[in-house]
Amino acid sequence: MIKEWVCGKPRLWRDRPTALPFCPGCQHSVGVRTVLETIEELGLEGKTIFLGGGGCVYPIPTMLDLDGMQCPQGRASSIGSALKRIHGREAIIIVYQDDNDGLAVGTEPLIHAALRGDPVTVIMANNASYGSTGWQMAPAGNQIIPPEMEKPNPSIPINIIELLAEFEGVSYLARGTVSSPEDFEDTKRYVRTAIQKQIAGAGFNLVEILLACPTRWHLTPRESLKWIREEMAGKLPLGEFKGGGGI
Amino acid sequence: MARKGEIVIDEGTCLGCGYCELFCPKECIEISKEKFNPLGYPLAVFSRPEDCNACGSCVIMCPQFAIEAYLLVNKGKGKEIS
Amino acid sequence: MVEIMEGNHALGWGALDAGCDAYCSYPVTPQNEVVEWFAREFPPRGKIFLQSTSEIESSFLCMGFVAGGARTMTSTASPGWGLYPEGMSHIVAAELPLVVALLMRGGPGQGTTRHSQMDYTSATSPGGQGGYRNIVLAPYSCQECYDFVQLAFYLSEKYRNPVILLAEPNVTRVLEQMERRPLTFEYPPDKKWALKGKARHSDGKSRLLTSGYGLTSTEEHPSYLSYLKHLHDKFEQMRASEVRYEQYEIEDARVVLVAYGYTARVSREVIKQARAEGIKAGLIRPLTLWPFPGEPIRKKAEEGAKFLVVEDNLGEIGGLSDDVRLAVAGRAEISLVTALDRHNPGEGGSIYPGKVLEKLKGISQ
Amino acid sequence: MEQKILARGFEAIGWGALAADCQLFAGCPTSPEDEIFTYLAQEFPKNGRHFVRASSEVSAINIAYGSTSAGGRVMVVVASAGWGLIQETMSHLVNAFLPVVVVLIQRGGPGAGSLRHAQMDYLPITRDAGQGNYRVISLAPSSVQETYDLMQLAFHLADKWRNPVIVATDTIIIRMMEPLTLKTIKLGPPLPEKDWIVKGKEHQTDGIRRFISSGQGFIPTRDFSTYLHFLKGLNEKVLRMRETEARYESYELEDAEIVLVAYGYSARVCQEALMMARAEGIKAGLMRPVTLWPFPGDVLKKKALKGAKFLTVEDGLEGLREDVMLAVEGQAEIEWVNVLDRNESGAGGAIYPGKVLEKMRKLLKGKVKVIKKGR
Repeated sequence: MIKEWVCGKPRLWRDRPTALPFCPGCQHSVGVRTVLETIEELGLEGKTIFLGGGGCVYPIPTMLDLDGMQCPQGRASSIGSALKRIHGREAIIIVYQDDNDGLAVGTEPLIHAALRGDPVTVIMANNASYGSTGWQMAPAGNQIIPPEMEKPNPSIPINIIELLAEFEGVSYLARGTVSSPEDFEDTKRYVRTAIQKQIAGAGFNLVEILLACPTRWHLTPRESLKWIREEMAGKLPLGEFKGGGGI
Repeated sequence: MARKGEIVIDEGTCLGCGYCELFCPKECIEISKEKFNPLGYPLAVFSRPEDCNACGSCVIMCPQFAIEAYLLVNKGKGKEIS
Repeated sequence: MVEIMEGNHALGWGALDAGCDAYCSYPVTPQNEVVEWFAREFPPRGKIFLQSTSEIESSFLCMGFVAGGARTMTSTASPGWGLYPEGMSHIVAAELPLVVALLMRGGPGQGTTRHSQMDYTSATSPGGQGGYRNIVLAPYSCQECYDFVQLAFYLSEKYRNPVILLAEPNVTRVLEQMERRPLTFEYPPDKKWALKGKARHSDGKSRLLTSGYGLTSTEEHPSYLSYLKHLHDKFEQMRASEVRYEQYEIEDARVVLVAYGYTARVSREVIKQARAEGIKAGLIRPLTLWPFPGEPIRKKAEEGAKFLVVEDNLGEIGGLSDDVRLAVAGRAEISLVTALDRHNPGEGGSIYPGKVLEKLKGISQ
Repeated sequence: MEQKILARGFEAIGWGALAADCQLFAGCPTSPEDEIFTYLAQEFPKNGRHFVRASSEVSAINIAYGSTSAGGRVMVVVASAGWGLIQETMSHLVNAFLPVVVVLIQRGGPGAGSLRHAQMDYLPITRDAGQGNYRVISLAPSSVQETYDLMQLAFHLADKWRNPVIVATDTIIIRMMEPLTLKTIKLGPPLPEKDWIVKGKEHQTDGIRRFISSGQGFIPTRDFSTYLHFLKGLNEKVLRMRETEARYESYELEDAEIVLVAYGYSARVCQEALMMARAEGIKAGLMRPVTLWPFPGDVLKKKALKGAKFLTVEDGLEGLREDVMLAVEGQAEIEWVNVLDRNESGAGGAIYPGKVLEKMRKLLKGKVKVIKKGR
């Protein structure tokens, strides 16, 4: 009998002696897996530049065997736009931002990268919280955060897909979750389409991934996934919203 | 003959979140009540290996990348076992 | 071949001759002519011109350009300069080269639309977090704008640290003769640290850039303290070997003027008039405002000369006068000609030779 | 009877702001100031005050600009990473003569730096970090009680001079827990009523419109007609602040042959080193600036003329040393303990009293390179 390897830790993820710096049940690493597997399948690892934002995603670039940068809070999409202009088709730019990073201080870079139509792929990992900074509420999570959090100044959660849908420079917008293997495959398909749009130079593309953050939501990992499907996906609907169905 | 699979869980990195137990279609994995890692998190255990067909659901849902899945085949380029 | 040109455009030609690949900035009076030059000249040459949405964005877009290995320049004026410190601090932290041209306008706040010399301190002892330093060059003519911008590109890549060109609009807007002769420098061979994609590096290994060395350790800087030691040594190295200054009629000078930019041109006129009236006056003009040329000033102080600092700002509360005070270290008397001595109260007021000569006579009795 | 509680540094900031009747807090969650954020989110709405979570430090300081124009006392809390974003509006606040209290929590720098303590922002705090020439009073607490007191002083000085005031604390001071006596301190004569605030013409007592501008000098305003008139007014205000608002604490300075100069938590390290030195018979003293600007340099000049030597202790690359050199004007030797003298190389390292004592011994024996050259 032969033991043949099927799947496991993504090849582009460097070995590390201890547990990842993420809380139990945090799905940031699952969101990154969708990106890493797609890059491996499309054979782009030699051309990819991975830009990580601030907050919980800050240590991710140090753990990848890809050219990468730990960008200042909220500025990853600006730095990505600039890198894309220098390297053009030679490089694939992936911006992996937490929603506290991309939708708070990072709104100006995000919106204007979309307005300019810079062909970069932004993965907006939305867990509705500030994560390592102290788990305050992030702009995408204000009203839809689990009920028992009293909210000093509730504001409408930013639906980034609606915000960017009208811009001409935006070629692809989709939102998925990783709260089940089927959702994982859907989201991976969205990420793949987004990267193919970037290869074709078709303009700015963004995939929002709704992720569990059990620690901030004060829910168990299981309840968090159920909560995403029932509550979060209710206010932030899933699917492809612009430029779906291939290039 | 049906696909025969096997998984290896790295106990140094598993934090017992329970996603693998939730999503294994054949309920082969269980969060143990006795085994804990040094930080005190309960560990996932490959409790019922007989039904595993290495579908990889547990692998892709594991946030700690702690699970490796293997297929048990008669020949092939994999590692020779007993 | 001698040409007639304004300093704003000389900055552009200098950047071009230094091999600048990318320019990104946000238009703000009085540096709009620099932006217009790059918008006109860079795209047809296949180089990158990008107008950003704010000065914060300019600094971080430039951080992206330099992270990719492009030779990059940005320019701004005082009101925009207040938004640069965060970006500058991150660029210094990630050890990336960048050239920043800063045209000074009356401040603080919205300030005026005309010249001043009020950003000396925020350029030489920077406003961003972390207590870092940048080399600051101060051109005072069209020719020097052309030469210094090329020197700035070289120094920024030699030390992997931003370099600031500090000038006033009444210097860079004046049409003057200049000669476009590119300068050559020994640039470091290649940018092994730049991000291009793993496969495009000679050794095929992936690169990581970060501006958080207290949170991340890399091969180059394994610990936070080794990183800070490296930064400290880099700044000391700049202090030791990058000081540049010029002296005019200094040997027998009893009264030494210290000035840069347009007030240095005013001071050169004052020296002529003073010597005609028998007063032995000289000028020390720092070309690098940081590292500051304290040595020649200390030497003249030990010879018993008096000092007159001519700077178009609130001289009492620091800037050039603080640096002169540090260099003189109590051994000589320092008087000031400041923005309060301008010839008219409007925004267009300037320090004129007559006023400086009057003060000079006062202290040389 | 005053209430005495056990409180942490960031709570003292909250209590101090409430004692000074602060009406609005604006901030954006950035480590390490997130605890203040969470604490004020509970306390301010409970006491009928505004708690505004801004999307970034830029919008936080501009929210403060707007709300101080309406007259209420206003505070903003920023950490070092984000400090660079508020400099433009700080300069605008100075031009418009608007009072705001900015609490800076210093952390390792530059850039994202580290999440731990440091004192690396001395120069941007004490000099004009934004555009144009100006100065801003900056207060440096070194205990929980002093944080509480200096918060009240900061609001008073901001309103008195119609200028921003910085309270420069750091990750250690805000996380320490110490006894805190809650009492509103008396801060001199009552301040004049703010007749310059904007609230709609009909609400103005004299019915005349009010106009706030950060382009004073560029356009004529009620207080200043031309640019030079404005510069004279600003210059005179800064010089009066410099003369009258310098504050410091001194410990055994009278017969000190070695004068330690340190602020914040480094000053507490020096107090320990002071005791060890005195035990060894070294005549050492400590000058702790409570106001970083205006820098209390005169007391150092007097000691320098009496032949004292100086040792600046600062958990940063450089900054405090420059002010000591300016104050002493070359009359004395200055040795230096900085972040590179920390006990271990991680971000959590610290300067220990033993190191300070070691440098004191070397300074006494004169085996030290004398810092004479410029910056």
